[in-house]
Amino acid sequence: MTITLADLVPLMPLLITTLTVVIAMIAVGVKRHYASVAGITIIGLLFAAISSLLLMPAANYQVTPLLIIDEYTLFFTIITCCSAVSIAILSYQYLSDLDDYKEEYFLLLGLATIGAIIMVSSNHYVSAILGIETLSMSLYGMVAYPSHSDKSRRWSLEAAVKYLVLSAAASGFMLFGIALIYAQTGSLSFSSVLDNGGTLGLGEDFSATALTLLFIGAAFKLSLAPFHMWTPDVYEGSPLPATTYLATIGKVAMFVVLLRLIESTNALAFQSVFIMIYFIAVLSILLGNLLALLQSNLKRILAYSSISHMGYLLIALLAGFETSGLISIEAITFYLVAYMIMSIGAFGVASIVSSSSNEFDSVDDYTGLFWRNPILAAIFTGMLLSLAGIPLTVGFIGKFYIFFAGVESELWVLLVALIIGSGIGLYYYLRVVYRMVLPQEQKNSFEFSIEKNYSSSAILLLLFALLIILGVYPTPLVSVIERVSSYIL
Amino acid sequence: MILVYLISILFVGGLVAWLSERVDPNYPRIVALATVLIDLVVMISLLGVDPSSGGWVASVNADWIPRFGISFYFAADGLSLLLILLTGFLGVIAVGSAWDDIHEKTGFFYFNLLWTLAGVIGVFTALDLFLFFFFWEVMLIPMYFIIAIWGHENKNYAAMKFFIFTQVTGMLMLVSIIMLGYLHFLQMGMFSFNYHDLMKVEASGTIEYLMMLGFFVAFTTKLPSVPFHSWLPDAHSQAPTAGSVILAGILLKTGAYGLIRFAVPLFPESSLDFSPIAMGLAAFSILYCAKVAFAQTDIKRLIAYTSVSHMGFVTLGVYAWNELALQGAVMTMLAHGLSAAALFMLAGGLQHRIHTRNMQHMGGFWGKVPKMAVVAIFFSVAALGMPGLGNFIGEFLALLGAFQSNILFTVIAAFGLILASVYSLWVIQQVFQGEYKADKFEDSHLLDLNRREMIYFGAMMIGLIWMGMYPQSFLNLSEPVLIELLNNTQAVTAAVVRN
Amino acid sequence: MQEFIWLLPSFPLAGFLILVLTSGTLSRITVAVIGAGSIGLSFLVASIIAVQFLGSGDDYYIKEVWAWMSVGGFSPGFSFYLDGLSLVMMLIITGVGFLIHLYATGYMADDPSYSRFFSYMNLFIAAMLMLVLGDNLVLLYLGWEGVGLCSYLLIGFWYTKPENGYAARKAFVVTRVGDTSMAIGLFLLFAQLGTLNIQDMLHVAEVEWNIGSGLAIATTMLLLGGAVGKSAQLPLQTWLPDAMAGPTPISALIHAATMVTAGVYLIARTHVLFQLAPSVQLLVAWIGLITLLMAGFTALTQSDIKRILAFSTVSQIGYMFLGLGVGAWSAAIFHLMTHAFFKALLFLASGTVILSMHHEQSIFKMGGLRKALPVSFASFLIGSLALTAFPYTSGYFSKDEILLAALELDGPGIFLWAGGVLGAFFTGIYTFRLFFVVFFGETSGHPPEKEVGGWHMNGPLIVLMVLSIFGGFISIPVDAVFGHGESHEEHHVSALVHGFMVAVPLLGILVSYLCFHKKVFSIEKLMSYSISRRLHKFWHSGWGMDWLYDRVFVFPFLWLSRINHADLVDRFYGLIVEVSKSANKMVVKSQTGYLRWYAFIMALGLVALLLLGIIL
Amino acid sequence: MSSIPIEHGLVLSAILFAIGLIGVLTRRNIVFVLMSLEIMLNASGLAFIVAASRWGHAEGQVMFLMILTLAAAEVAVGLGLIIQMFRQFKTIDINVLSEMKG
Repeated sequence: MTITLADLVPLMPLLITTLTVVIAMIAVGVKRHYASVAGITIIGLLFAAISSLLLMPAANYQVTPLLIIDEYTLFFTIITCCSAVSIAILSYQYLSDLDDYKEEYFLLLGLATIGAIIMVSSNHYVSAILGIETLSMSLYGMVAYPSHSDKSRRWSLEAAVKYLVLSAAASGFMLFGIALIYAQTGSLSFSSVLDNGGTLGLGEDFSATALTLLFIGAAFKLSLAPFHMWTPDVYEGSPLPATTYLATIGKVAMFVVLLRLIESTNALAFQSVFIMIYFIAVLSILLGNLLALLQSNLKRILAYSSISHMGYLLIALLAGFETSGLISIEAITFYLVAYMIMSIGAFGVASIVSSSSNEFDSVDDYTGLFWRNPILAAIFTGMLLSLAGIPLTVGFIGKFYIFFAGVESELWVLLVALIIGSGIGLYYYLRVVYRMVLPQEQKNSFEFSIEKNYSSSAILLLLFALLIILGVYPTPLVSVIERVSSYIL
Repeated sequence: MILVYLISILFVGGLVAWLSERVDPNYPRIVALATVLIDLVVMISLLGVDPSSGGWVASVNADWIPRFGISFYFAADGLSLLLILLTGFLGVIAVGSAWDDIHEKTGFFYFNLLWTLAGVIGVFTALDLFLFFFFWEVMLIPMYFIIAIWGHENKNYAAMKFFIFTQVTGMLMLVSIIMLGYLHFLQMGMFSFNYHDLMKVEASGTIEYLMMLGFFVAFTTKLPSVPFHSWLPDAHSQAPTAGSVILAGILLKTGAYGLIRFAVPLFPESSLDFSPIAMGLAAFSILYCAKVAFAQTDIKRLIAYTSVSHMGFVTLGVYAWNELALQGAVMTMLAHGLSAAALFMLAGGLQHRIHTRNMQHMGGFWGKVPKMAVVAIFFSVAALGMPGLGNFIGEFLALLGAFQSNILFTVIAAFGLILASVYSLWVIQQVFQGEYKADKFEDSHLLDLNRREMIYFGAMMIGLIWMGMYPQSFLNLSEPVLIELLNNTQAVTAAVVRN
Repeated sequence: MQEFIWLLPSFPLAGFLILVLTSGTLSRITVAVIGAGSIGLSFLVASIIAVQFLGSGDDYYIKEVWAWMSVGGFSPGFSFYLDGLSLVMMLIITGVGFLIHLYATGYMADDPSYSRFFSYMNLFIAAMLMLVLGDNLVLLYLGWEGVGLCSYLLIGFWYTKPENGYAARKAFVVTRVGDTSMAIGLFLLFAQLGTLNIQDMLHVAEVEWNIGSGLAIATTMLLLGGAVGKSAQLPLQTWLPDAMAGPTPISALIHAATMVTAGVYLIARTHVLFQLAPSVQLLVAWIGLITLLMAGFTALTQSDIKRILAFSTVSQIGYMFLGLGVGAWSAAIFHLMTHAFFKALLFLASGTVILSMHHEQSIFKMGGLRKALPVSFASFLIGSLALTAFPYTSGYFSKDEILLAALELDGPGIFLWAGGVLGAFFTGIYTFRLFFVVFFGETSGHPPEKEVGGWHMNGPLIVLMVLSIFGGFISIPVDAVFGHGESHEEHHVSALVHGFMVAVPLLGILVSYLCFHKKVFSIEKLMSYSISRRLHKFWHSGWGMDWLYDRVFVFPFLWLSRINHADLVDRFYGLIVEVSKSANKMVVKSQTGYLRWYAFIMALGLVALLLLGIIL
Repeated sequence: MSSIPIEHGLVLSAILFAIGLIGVLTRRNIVFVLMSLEIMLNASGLAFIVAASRWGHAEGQVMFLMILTLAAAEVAVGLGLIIQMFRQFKTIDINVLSEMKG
């Protein structure tokens, strides 16, 4: 298995990203100049996105056994890079008043993106682990990234330690699972069929156990109950842009890996695995929403809600097994995109008003925002309603997809859980909205003006526009997704 | 295209109203009034259009989300037209009632008002079930804001309750809708949410029954009917007057409309099986809410409960499913739209004047505000079903028709007429008769209705008298539609009856 | 001219609208002219139409003004039906109505809300005319409810007194109970006969139903419910006495002359149905009889001049029901007319008395007024004589016919007759008790210096006096209506019976003369026995009907409302909220913040899932 | 030569893994926690080796090398954090890191 030159072409996005990081690093080495480093990273990522866009038409290359570069991969490469860009822009303004060593942050961000790209393009355990770990490693750094206010410094440290220890343990689970699978099948590619006992009769249970371990690892990264405990603390502790990255790209990339894994190894054929995921889905939906119910810290609310959103996604995942057909994969894909948009948006609003020295992550800080800054409030409201799955927003279409997949496969229990969960969800989303429309009260709250940071506002407006447009007329995205999803099967 | 214009005029008008606030806080209301008036004119112009095949006028059909066969399909028939006109009319009334009532954040208020109206019109004209559901939810958000921002002491709770009730039950309907679409896929080999296509879908008994329940729950929550009614009193007592007008006058009617247009025609068989339960529920909610209404001291809560009680006649009429009863239901929707809106405006007017909704603090206002008293008596008398006024026609026809399909529940429901007189007269007694308790509140602002208010009330009175004295002009509009619906379901129901 | 019949209700309606829209800005004289004038006009039109109709000699005349609605075979028109019966009714309503309006212009002269009063009155006349002229039951129901509304408004006319409001609500709600039963009757009729047009309905019924069929019984029972509600017969009679809270002209117009007789009209109108259900028809007779006796007893014990008259009204309507019950349709209507005359007379006269006594209503505070109030005295004398069926007064003829008809009915007829005669005896007593106590005896308290009046108050009294005396010689043209199924040849009964029937009321008068004028038997002594005191109390309370209804209906309803003030259903949703909140508190505890705890949970999850894997 | 049956190898690695896990759960000293993590990772590494020897592939060995580097990286970052932590809290007891909860 040698890499020919031809193989390099599909790897363009990955290579460009890597190159970007290297250049950025050299740039730092040459001269610390915040803007330029950030600029290099952003432009590089944009190039990566564009290159994958160019590669996209009818792309379907298996580059070495490790990486599959098909339209689906490239689609998510684009999504990843764009999200990374927007997060980078948000971070730029967030970190700008940090006086020392703020450039490296962008290196980490770039590295993390590399990991994400590898993940979305992996159909082999080795590449998967490689990507996951690259992503996590850089995230440790981002989570622990030094910031000014004493409180947040200690908290980011705590968050980092928790994340590191637990995620390392999770990787341990995953690796052990993979090892068992390898022992079973003698191949490390996803497509290796599991249930042939090989010549030695390690039976069904063995494979099931292996998959369980593997899935637990994934479940941790996706913060699915009961492996969700770290989520709120890490979200709360880490700097907002890091949280954003963790919550969006980290999750989405992981879910793509899981999707490929489940689809290519017919893992759900194992009844026990199926039921396990079933349980985890119901548990995540209900627990996530319940935990958020009376929460007053914005980051924690979003953390808990992300738990339930991952639960919603599992519904589609299970549906994909029940009924052959693209709907469920499209549902997952669409929902991931929607989730990306609305989470970045929601976190973005928080980080645009915050800075590394002072974060406004309590719901009270947003009291009366609607009358202080209607546009920002409108954007925030839009994001929250979208998370709640209300029409006019992309979140509703996503919900519709999930519902459709669920109905198609007659997963009634899950649908009931979904409805109850969304019902509870409404309560805490609307609570935040209500705070914003309350009469304004001038307490230690932030001053915000678009003039201060055009770039971030532009990103937010862009996201808002996407939120609404795709919510009202999703057809373009739908058709793209319909096309790329066909590559998964 | 007219229908699209209708909706977009409101959407745009809303935005303009919001922006115009920056110029002058008095502009929004003018913009809003202009917008609704224009809309009303356009609506009336629709009456001139002669219906194409199947009695549908101004139908628009474009692909929206082809992946699911979802299309952007609007059309209006007589029934929709009646309700659109009601919407437009009450839209004007609502703007008027807000005219002096809303002072802060006027721009955003009228934005929400107009967007709610837009959503409602969408609901009344959407013939693609996805589109229908889309608007069904869209109209909630602005309404939520209206209650949550301009509401009274307990607004957060009320708004939240309103939103969650309708949303959660709405999701049940969504599941049913998707079921229908998927069944259509299984049977016809393609996705479609087109009303006419889904009519053709066959479903096995249980599945159909469950889907029907999904619709029923969603609609009876909006209607509302016991046991899904308890959001209404809170919403009404907390909402600003204009909000109550929209809520009672129009939003509740979307539920009734849904029952007539979707719940029964899509699932005729199971609806037939279900009709005794539905009618029983209706009868119960008529009596129960009439009784609870009598027990209230908060005048807005009281009126809210009475509207639940009155909407019971609609449910009764719909599930009797014969022409008389359906016409009755439709007339009740229209007449109650006016009378309830007017009563809420009166209650709001009182609250605006004396800053309390507690009837125990009122009394003997007749001497102080004779005009208001006369208006109040007129509308409460209308509400208790005085012949010659719209409500009578509606309730009488509904009962007359219902009697032919279920005697027992009709008779029970008829007792609602007695209770209606009990609570209506009780309100009059409490507020306008008896001796004047000036000590309970400061009455410096207790002035009689001004000219603007008189115009609005006068318009509504004329409307009610018209409905009561010559209902034919309304019945003619809805008749072909209902006949059509009846014919569509006739075969099935007949078959069921035979077995 | 007949095609202008729609003018009849239009005049009063116009008057109503003018008075409402001007809302008290007009001068009193203008209000008076509009208020009374509108009725005068319609009386004029009515009489012209009457002359023409009688001249034309056809049985009926139908005028459709416009088609009200037409839904799935249900098409009541806004159309008027004129025949002998409605002719009589419309003449009574407009004629007596006009007189009372005229009287009211004087009586209400110094009331602040003068124009409000007349607007209600006009509306009432309009509604009442719709009731009697409507050619279908829906239109009749419209008038039926309309008069109910006006009665409510007028009873509660002096709204500041809560008890007036209570009386008004009571009147409305109690009658509404009857109305509802009637409405259900309408539903049933339509469901069975497919039309609510009275004449068609009767024809179809005659063809389709055979005598005594269950449907006939059911429908007539339901209609009867409506009738007893409006006409204050058992078991719904309790509202009428309280209704006296309204101004006296109201009592005269609505609660004596016209509205309360609507029930009689309804039954007469649909008499064909009742003939198809003989059992129900007999029930009507018994209801009438019992009511008239109970009311008679009660009237004996009352001391409020208007309440006495109210109970006597109830009792007289009882006679009409008796007449209907025994099939003496025209006699009943005849009594309706004469009763309208003399009872209006009595009420108006009592109005004069009350006004002259400065709103004093207790008869025991009066006395010896015959000098001070000559007109009232004369009116009361004549009215009382007519009421007690003194020979050759109007009341004599009508009541006589009813009783004779009852006597001729074989089977229970004799009892009905006897009861009726007994009732006549009590009528004599209580009427003249009132008469003697008020106008004779020594002047108690301060006698009024002068009698209020003037031509517009005394004029109507005089006209009514004349009518009360000679009204009996009017023959009403209802034969065509009741042509069939009524024995109309001369009643041949022995002179003995006849003499007896004449004597009984006179005997009553004599008794009350002895008791209340000559004081031969002292009432005080009679009242000293506890039994008679308790009896007195019982009768005075109207046989405890109010007490009963309070216990059976009112209190339970209030109790229910009280316990369920805050909608029980809502509790359920409140519960859900509580549950989820406590659940949240519980699960949030799991987020301890301790890394090792988190790891532990992870491990636990691992083990659990592995076990799950093993088990499955 | 008689090879060791694969089950034995796997069981051994499983036991190691469990030990590591228990270590993570029980130790309060963060350094020991890191060490336990090492054990877990290496346990899975061992499992790979065993499997690889079963199949006679190189992939397993490669995987093990990758795990080694991975573990090294983890530790590197981890130790960095520990130093930070000691600066902040003057202790390496893991339980002090419990400010965020609820």
